[in-house]
Parts: sequence; structure tokens; C-alpha cells
Amino acid sequence: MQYTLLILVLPLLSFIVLGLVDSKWKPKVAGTIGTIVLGIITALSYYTAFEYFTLHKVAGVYEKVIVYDMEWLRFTDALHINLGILLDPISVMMLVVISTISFMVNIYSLSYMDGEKGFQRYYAFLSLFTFSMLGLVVATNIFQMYIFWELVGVSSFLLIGFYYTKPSAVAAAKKAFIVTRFADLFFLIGILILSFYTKTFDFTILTAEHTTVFAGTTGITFMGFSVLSWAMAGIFIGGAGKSAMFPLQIWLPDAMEGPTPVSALIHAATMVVAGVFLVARFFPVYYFQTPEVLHGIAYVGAFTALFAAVIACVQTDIKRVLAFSTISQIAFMMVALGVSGYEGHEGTGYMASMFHLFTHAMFKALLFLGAGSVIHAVHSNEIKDMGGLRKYLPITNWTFLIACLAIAGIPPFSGFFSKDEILSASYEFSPFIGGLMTFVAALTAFYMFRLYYSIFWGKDYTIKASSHGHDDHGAGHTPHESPFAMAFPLIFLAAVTCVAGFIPFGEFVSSTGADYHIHINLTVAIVSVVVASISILIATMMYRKQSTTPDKLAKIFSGLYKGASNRFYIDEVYMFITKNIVFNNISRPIAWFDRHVIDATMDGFANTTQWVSLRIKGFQSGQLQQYAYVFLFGTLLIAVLLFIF
Amino acid sequence: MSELFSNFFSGSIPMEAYLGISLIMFFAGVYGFLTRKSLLMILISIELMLNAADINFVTFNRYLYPERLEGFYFTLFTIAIAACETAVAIAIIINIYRNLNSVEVGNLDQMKE
Amino acid sequence: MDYSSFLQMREELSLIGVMIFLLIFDIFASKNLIKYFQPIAFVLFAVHIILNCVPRDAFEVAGGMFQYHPMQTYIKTILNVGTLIVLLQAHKFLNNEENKIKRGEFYFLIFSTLLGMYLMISSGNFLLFFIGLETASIPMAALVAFDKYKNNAAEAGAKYILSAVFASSISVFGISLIYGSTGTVYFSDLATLITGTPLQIMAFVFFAVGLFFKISLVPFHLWTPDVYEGAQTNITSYLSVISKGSAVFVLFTLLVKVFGNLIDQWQPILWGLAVISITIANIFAIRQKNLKRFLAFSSISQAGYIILAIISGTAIGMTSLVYYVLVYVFSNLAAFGVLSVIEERTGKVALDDYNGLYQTNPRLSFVMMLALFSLAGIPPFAGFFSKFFVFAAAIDQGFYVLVFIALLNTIISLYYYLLVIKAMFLTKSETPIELIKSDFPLKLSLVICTMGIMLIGLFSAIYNQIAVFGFGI
Amino acid sequence: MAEQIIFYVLAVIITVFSILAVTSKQIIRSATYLLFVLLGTAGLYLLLGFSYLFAVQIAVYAGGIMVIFIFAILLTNRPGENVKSELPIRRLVALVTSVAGLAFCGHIIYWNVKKVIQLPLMEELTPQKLGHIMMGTDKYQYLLPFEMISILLLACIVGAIMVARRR
Repeated sequence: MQYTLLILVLPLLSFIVLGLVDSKWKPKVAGTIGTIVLGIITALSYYTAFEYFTLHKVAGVYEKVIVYDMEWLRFTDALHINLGILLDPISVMMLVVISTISFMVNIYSLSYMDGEKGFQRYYAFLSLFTFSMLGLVVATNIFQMYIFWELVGVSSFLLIGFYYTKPSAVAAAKKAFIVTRFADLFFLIGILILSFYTKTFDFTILTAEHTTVFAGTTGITFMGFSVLSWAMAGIFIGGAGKSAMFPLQIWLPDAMEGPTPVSALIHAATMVVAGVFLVARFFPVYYFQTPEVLHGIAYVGAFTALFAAVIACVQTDIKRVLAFSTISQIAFMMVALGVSGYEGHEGTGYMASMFHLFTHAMFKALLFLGAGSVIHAVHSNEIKDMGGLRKYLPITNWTFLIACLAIAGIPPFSGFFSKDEILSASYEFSPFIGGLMTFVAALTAFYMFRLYYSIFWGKDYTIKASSHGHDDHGAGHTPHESPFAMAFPLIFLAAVTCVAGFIPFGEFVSSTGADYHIHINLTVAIVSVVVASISILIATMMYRKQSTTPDKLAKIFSGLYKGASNRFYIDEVYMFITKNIVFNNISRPIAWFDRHVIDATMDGFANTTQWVSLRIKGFQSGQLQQYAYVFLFGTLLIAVLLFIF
Repeated sequence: MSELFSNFFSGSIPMEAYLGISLIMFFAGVYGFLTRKSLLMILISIELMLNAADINFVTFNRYLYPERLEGFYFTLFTIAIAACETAVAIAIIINIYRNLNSVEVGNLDQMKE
Repeated sequence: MDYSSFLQMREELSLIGVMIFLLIFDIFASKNLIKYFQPIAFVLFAVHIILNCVPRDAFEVAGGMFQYHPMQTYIKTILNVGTLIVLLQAHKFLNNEENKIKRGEFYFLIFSTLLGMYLMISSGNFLLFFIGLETASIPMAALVAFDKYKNNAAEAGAKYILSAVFASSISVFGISLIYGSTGTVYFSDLATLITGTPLQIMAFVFFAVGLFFKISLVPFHLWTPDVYEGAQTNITSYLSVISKGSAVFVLFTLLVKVFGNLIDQWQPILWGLAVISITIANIFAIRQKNLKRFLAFSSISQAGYIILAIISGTAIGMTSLVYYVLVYVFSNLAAFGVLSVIEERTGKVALDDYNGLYQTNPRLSFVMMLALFSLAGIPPFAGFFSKFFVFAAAIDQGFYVLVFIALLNTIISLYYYLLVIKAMFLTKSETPIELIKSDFPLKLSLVICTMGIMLIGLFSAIYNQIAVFGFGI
Repeated sequence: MAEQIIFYVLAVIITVFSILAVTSKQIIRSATYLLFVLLGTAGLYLLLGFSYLFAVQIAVYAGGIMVIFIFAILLTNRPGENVKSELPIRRLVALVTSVAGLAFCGHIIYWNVKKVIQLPLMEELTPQKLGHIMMGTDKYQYLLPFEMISILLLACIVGAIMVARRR
């Protein structure tokens, strides 16, 4: 399978070529080249997946295949860094996800970014990002992964700060970078500790089932925990930074200042799940060596899921709603990993996590691209500027609805299947976590439909004067459906979302590599569907008002509640409970906490440094003799200190 | 101390006496460097510091290691280096005088923080 | 009297040859020929680099006063390449009408300081070392004051030479005490004679601060930002890269080769200096509004990181150090190259002036961004690998706390490097710096630097090649 | 006895004029005191038996460096104008530091050098011998630094001229 090398080389070449020619080629040419290259990569990934899943099953277990391995830096005889390509079920699955989404985003951007200055560079950066993300997932060792990990951070920084020159975007790119780098510091420390004790970076050695490399760590403790726990916790913090787990989630909502296709690619489908991928990659180590860290991950995940879902209920910027929803959904995946066992049915969580990663990537990318289409049409991110758009944007409307149903967990859409597995795994771990996750799932359904109705239903879209919008589009036009290049990815992803749930995912991906048959836990499934439906119903009642053209779905719901009771009375009770109690007393304070306390802590570090800096500036007085005095004093001090100690 | 007196009358000079002179000269130079206001006076202080090191070399050579002349030659070359450094420093100071019409070190604080 | 052994000092001799030829050429060449002064200088110097880039077997000249080891070829070649890049970047500046007349001096002084660094690196005797140190710093003062009609340059020149001479007089006083306690100034003899008596320890401290001054570690750094700001930018880059690079190499070799027995003394000293250098420099860097001062503080903190390689005192540390210097040369010169061309054309050095640079000069801002990313140590740029290796070298010897502090500081440094990137790429400006057409030598230099930043980290052969000679002293 | 007397006279001269050189208000006096210190040092060299160094010290310092100094002083100094002195507090701080450094270094040096009282015998330094050592290439011979310092001198001359000459 040597051709898999091409999957890495092609986007790199594309980046170099597009980066070098810059504005010498026409934008269309550059965009087309980038897109075609991505098309080839996608085809190659699919072929790799096909070949891997058909050929590399030995005794019922998918083996780890190292397609390519090159010794790169020999540090000491025992410790060396390799570059290579490791294929195993999860990396192959990630190849498919990344190349698909990236390909769709490339197509979509052809139209969405049309006319932007630096179009060519945008495509160069997209290629760079794809390259680094692909390199990350096929890494054979933790060091290679770390390098691509950082490269992903760099390209995401470049893309977030790409063309928006709003002051808020200025801070966003930097914040994203610094927060993730801060987390990566712990990642690096984790790597250093781990490699120091195990003398290897290699995943195949580290994650082997009956490995002895951890023998050297037994009995070495630091502040009550074993060094290995510290190392693995450090690695998880690195993952938490990229995957926006509490309290490192602060960068993701701000990162929405980037172009929308970038948000779809990076902040919904690929980069943000890198942390989940990392934990999954180290899963045997977590499970066998440091189960306490794994459980910690579960609790962090559960809390983040709830926290983000609550905040999502009050956001008014559609991309921010989606951002918090992403945080919440990634937390679902983390929870699934945290509660997972290892073999057979015990390993449901692991499988479910990967399954959800897969389905979520598709429908969340779809949501973002749909949001992009809406923003493209109305030139605003704010819910208040939208409403009743379904007649102007039929394709976007339908695809967005499919995605919302998927994320809400309504069968037969893909999200139902993966989320159901996560919930049943959670219930098996602890009823508390299970119940909590079900509640979060209900919240998810609620805020997604709140979003959906606010955009496509409700009050009629009013054409506003020139208060919003780009200069080149002119104000006051009727919103219109996006061109084909933007519509195609929507339709494609919607189709995937409809059918992905029926993929027998457990046959491909499981914690041991052995087959795993998905059983739908009927109790959990029914409960979650009912709860989600009720949430959708509530959202429908609250936000679907002023609708003039009821459609099928609405009929079902309106019949349901009309027959049940007095519509307006209940509506008002709901309004009172949700608006006054839930929003004002729960969601808003949490959102405020997020914005003011957690953000402010980060800012506090920066301000302290600034303050110290201001205090000691007197040292740099510009006076030669003072410099000499400090010099002499330093010399004497060193000498005296040496004699005292 | 009593050694010093007995040496004085027995007609020999202890090495510490030379080293003491050089140390005093060195720290006089340091004090000058830290307190003089004129660039030229600072330069004068530096000459004192370099000269102190020279005395050390020669003294050690003569008293402790007379069989070879390493300290002697070190001093010789240090004198040459002192000359070089003085020449360039004075050129720069004269240049400052042309620009600022002053050789006061206090004027040299345009750049700070 | 056999002078033929001197012929082995090929690097020094060929550099002296280039210097003397250029000096004579500058004086006697006709009007037509003098136009080609800079191209000829580039070519000659490039030939000099190529002739001397292959390591030879170790040898000694003049009874051990001059000691060559193959590792020195690497560091000298790195310094050579760095110098060539500086010269390429200074090409336009030296072609200005007012500087044309001083062109010959510029080259002569640059090469003589480079020769001084060669001597420092290869010396096997404190006398030759001291001469090298002074050759590397006194003509440098003349270079700092090169723009002599500018007040800042004059001020910087005075500050530099007075501080440098103050430092070197303390240093030579230390050498005199070392001589007094051992009776020799030959490194090979000193290694066993230095046993750690109080006098030797004090002498060592006095001597070492001279090098700390050159490396500009806190608290011996106060001259650095002022001099960097005042000097012409190409000189600043030379000072911050080449001068510092040679000094750290020399510090390491001396600590191990001569003061190996004092390891219990110098490790804590370096520990403390590394921590305060990185931290204080970072804190000061954040508040700088002038990019040259900003880079000065950045280079002080970089020096602190290099100390992590030195403190280990092992062969891995040596390899990491040379590697670090190599990467640092390219990264810092790329940043300074951009800075110098902008200052040269527009006179702007304030951070605010860089707002929106990307709108008008995408390529320059791109190079600057790469350089800053590399300095901040972000993979996959070369700076990450060099930092990783020095950290690993320090961890190898058990300096966990030090490495942790250094790692925390990389986050702070990232903050201020991003301030510049933010200004260039994200902040919009009504009046960005106009489009700058750079001349060919500058472009060439920036291309070399960019290639270095992008590729050094990716070719393991470079690190392995350096590691071949292990300690190399 | 004569040696002692000469030594202590020189010692007093050097000490007193060192201190005067760094405290005198008038720069020209400062320079003169420095000259006395340098001449005193030359005397010490002679006393130790290095007559060649005595000659060099006088020729280079008194004949060369001092001339440049006085030249520079006359160029930059306006007659009758005293140099301002540093703030008393700063002088005090510098004084305390210098004296502390002196005490510290003196303590270390005094207790750690070999105690030698008598000047050991040394073979006579003929000019031939000195020249031979200077021109040799073996260990303890100094042709290499000699050549290198000539380049340093050349570089310094070039640098000094470049900085000092007018446009």
C-alpha cells in the first residue's frame, strides 16, 4: 500500500506550488488545482480504506500496518524519531473523514470565497491544513504526531486570521493559538516524561496489549499519583486544548471569526476532534495503565457537554451556537472514551466515540456549510437578521433540517445511531452520567431547533437597508439560493448523513480491532428519541410562530399540541419558564461565567506579566554607569553566593 | 602584619604588597567608572583597571613562575590591546562630541526602557 | 623556526587574504572597477566559505596555542554563512551615496571581527583567546558607530565600547588570577591545574562575566537593547547572531575544556542565569514598541535557551548547541533582514508602523512570520527542533525544573511574537508601509533564510552530521 | 633596603594618584594623575627586573596613549569648566560596592596565594632571548599572537579613522 504516501505528498506539493505562485495564477486556476488534488486524495483515501478493510484482517482482527517507516532523527541509540505511516482502523477512518470534508470544503469555497483577495493563498493554506491533519492521523509515533499537531495549529491560526479584518478576529486567531499552545505545553511534557521512562515514541510498542515498556514506571510517584498518570494526564490536556474541553474551550467560539468553510473544516469536523483521536490512539495505555485518568476524562467530558449545551441555548450568533454545539458533541465523544471498557461488548464506548466522530464530522460540517450559505445570503451572523428564509433557500433549508434531526438524534439519521451507542455506554458506566448525557441530548435538540426555526421560520425575512453586508454585494437584495458549487457539498453531506447510520461501524472500528456487532439498546433508544422529540416540540412551539406555510413536519407537531391543550396558555408558561427561569437564571449566568471568569483568568496572566514589566522598566534606564553597576554587582553577587553556598 | 614589618627590615618585599597595589588600582578604576561624568574620565578609569591586571601578571610571573615568561608576554600584549581600545574609544568619543557638543555620559540616555 | 605549521590555519589565513585583498582593492581600484567591489567581496567570501567547509583532522599550532578540532569547522561555517547573509542584506545600505566611501571599512571591520571570533573559537591559550575577544569587540564598536552622524549610533557606539572594555578588563583581571594560581595560560595544562581553590573560583567568575557580557545574559545584558537600537540594523543582526553564536560556543568549550573541575560551581551559576535571562527578557520584550529593541530582548531570551545546552556539559549538549546556533542564525537573520530593508527604505522601526504590512508586502511579512514562528519554537519550523534538542540535552542531565521554567516561558514568548504577527497580518492600517522592492542580494538572503527555517528541521542528516564529532573540543 | 624604600614610595604614588585620578574635578588633572600612576607602574616593572616592560610601558602608555588622551581632552574640553560630579548618593553606593569588592577580593587573594617573600632567581632577559621567544612558534613562544595583534591594530586604526574623520 505504498501509494498511501501520496495522500501526504500531494497536499504538501499543492501547498508549495500554490504558495509559491501566489497571485501569479488566476484565482480560479489555483482553486481548481487545489480542489482536484483534494479529489485525488479523497479517491486514494477511499481506496486505502477499501483495501485495508478487505485485506488486512488477520484472525478476525484488523492489524496495525506500518506502510512506511523512516528513521529520521537518532537521538540516542534507544531513542529515535521516525516518520512513517501507520494504518489501523481509526487512522483509516480519519483519512476518509478528513479527505471527504476537506474535498467538500474545497468545492464549497470555490464559490463562497470567490472574489476575496488572496484566494490563491487561501487554497494554499487549505492544502497545508489538510496535509498536516492527514499527517497527524497516520503518525507512527507520538513525536511525529506532535509535530503535525503543532502544524495543524499553525495552519488553523493562518486560516482563522485569513481575511476578516474585524478587530474581534484579530484577537481570535491569537487566542486560539495561545490557548492551544498552552495546552500543548502539557502535551510536550507528557511526551517527555513518557519517552524518558519508556525509551520509545512508537505507538505500536506503547499501545501493544501486553507491553512491558511501562515496567520502569511502577512505583515512581509524584504528589500521590504515578508518573505515568501525570504523563497521560499531560497528554490529555494537550488533547483537551485542541478539542476545547473545559476550561480550555474559550478559544473555539472566538475562532468562528474565520471564514465559514474554514470553521466547517477545522472547527467542526477535523482539528477539534484531534484530541479525541489522541485519546483513542492511547486508549490501551489509558485503560490498562491509568484508568483513573480515563475516568477523569469521562467527568471532564460530561461537564463540558452540559456546560456548552447550556450556553448554546442563549447565543444569538448562528456560528457561535454551532461552536458551542461542537464543544458539546466533542465532549460526548470524550465521555464515550472515558466510560469505555476494552474488549467485546465492554468496548462499546470506544466504538461509539469513533462512530460519533464520523457521523458528527459529516452533519456538523453540513450545518456549518449551511450556515455559510445563509450568511452568504443575508450577510449577517445574527439570528435577529434572519427568519423565514426557507422559501428563499430551499436546498439549504432541507439539508439543514436533516442535519438538525441528525444531531438531535432522531432516527433514521446518522446521529441517532452513534449517540444512542454513547448513551448506552454511559448508562452502563454509571446511571448518573447516562442521565446527564440524556439531558444534554435533549438540550441539544432544543437549541438546534431553536436555531433552525429562527433561521428558516418565524418572522418573515425583512430586507434591510445597507446596515449590513459587504460593499461588493450591495445592500437590499433578495436572498437567493447559493450556486451549485455551494449546494453540491450540502446535498452530498446530507445524503451521507441520511445513510451513515446504517454503516455497520463496529465491524470496522473497535478497541481491539475485532468485530463488534452494534446492538441498539431499545430502552435507551426510545427514551432518547422521546426526550429529543419533546425538546423539538418545545422549540417548535416557541420559535415557529408567524409561520405562513406549514409543512409536513410542522403539521405533525401542531396537531400534537393543539389536540393536547390550550396552545397559548402552555406557550406562555413555557415562555415564562424558559425565558425567565432557565435563560435568565441558568444559561445567562453560565455564559457570563464563561466569558468573564475563564476568559478573564487567561487575560489576568497576560496583565500580570505586563504589570511586572512596567514595574521593572527602571532597570533599563539608558544610563551607562547604572548598567556597569548592575554588571559589577552581578559579578560580585555570583562570586559571594558561590562562597556562601 | 608582623610579617610585613619583619620583611621590611630584612630587605624583601612580599608578593601580596604588589597584589594589594594592583587591587587598589583596580577598584579605584571601578569606582571611577561608576561615578565619573565625563566619557574621557571613564576611559581613564578603564586604563587603571587594565593596568592593574598587568601588574598582577608581572608579579605572579616574577614571584611564582620565573622559569617562563607567560605573564610578561601577556602584559606586553595587553598594553597593545589597551592602546587599540583607547584609540577606537577616543575616536568614538570625539564623534559624540561632534554630534552632541558634549562628552558627558549623562547625555547618553536617548535610548532606554 | 618553522613557520610552515601556520599554513594549517587555513580558515584564518584565507579570511585574512580576503580582508587584505579587499582593503587593497578598495584603495587602489579604478572608478570602473570599484563598482564591482561588493560582488567581488561576495564571491571571494563565498569561495572562502566553500574552501573551508570540510572538516579536517584535529591539529595544534604553535605548541597548543591554537587548537583545531573538526567541530570548529561547523561552527565557523555557520558563522560564515551568517556573515554572508548579513553582507547580502547590507548591500543596498552600502550602495547609498553617503556610505559608499565607507564600504571598504565596513567589510574590513566585519571580517576582522569575524577573524577575532575564529581566534576565540580555536584558541588553546588565554592570551590568544583574549586577543580574539578584543579583535571581535573593538572593531565591532567602530561598526556600531558606523552611522556616525546619527546621534543614536554614536551613543550606541560609546555604550558598546565602554561596556565591552569594562567587561573585558574584569575578564582579564580574572585571567591574571587564574595565571597566578596555576602558572600557565595554556588550556591543555590548565585543565588539571584548576582544582577549585577559592582563588580559582573567584577568578573563574571574573573571567566568565566577560563572556556572559558578550552573550548578553541577564544581568550583564543592559547594554544590549540600547546598542541594538542605535546601531545600523545590519550591524545589529551581526551583533545578535554571529557575535553571540561564537561566544556561546566558546563558553561551552572553555567550561568543559578548562573549567571542567569547577562543574559544581558553574552549573548553578548557569542555572540561575538561564532562568532570569529567559524570564526577564520575556517580560521586557512584551512592552517594547520598537522592533529592534524587541528583537534585542528576544535574542537575550534565546541566549537563555542556549544556556540549557551548555549547562548539560555533555556531547549531546554540544551538538544541540551547534544545531541551535545554526537555526538561530537563519531565524534571527530572516527577522532582521525584513527589519533592515524596511528601516532602510522607510526609516520605520516601531511596531505600530508594521500594522497592515501584509496588505502591501505579503512576502516580507510572510518571511517575518516564519522567522518569528521559528524563534518561538513552533513545529515544524527549525526553531522547534533546536529548542527540543536543548531541552532534551538538559533533561538528560536531570534539569527538570529548569526545563519546565523554560517551557513556560515559551508560552510568554509566543505571546509577544504573535503581537508582531498580529500587527502585520491582522491589524488594519490606513497608511501601511508602501510596497518595497527589494534588490537581488536581499532577496537571495531572505530565500536562504527561509529555506533554512523550513528545511533544517526536516533533514535529520544535519543533526546527525554535527553529532559525528560529539564533543568536538 | 633601597628596594623597599623605592617600592613603598612607588606604592604610595600609585595608590594616591589612582584615587586622585578618579576623584579629581578637572579632567586634565585626572589625566596627569593617570600618567603618574602609569609611570609608577613602569617603576614597579623595573623593580621586578623587567626593564624591557618598563620601556614598553613608558613608550606606549606615556608616549602613546597619554598623548591621545591629552589631545582628546584639549579637543573636547572648554577651559575653566569643571566636570559635574555624580550625585552624592550614587557616589556613596559606588564607593561602598567598590570597597566591598576590594575587601572581598583582597580577602580571597591574600589567603589563597602562595606566600613568597624573596624574589626568586631569574636568568637575565637579554633582548636576543626576548626576541627569540617573540618570534618562535613553539610552546611558550609568541609569534602567533604577535601576528594576530598586528591585525587587531590595523583593524582598530581603520575603525578609528572611519569614525573620527569628517565627511
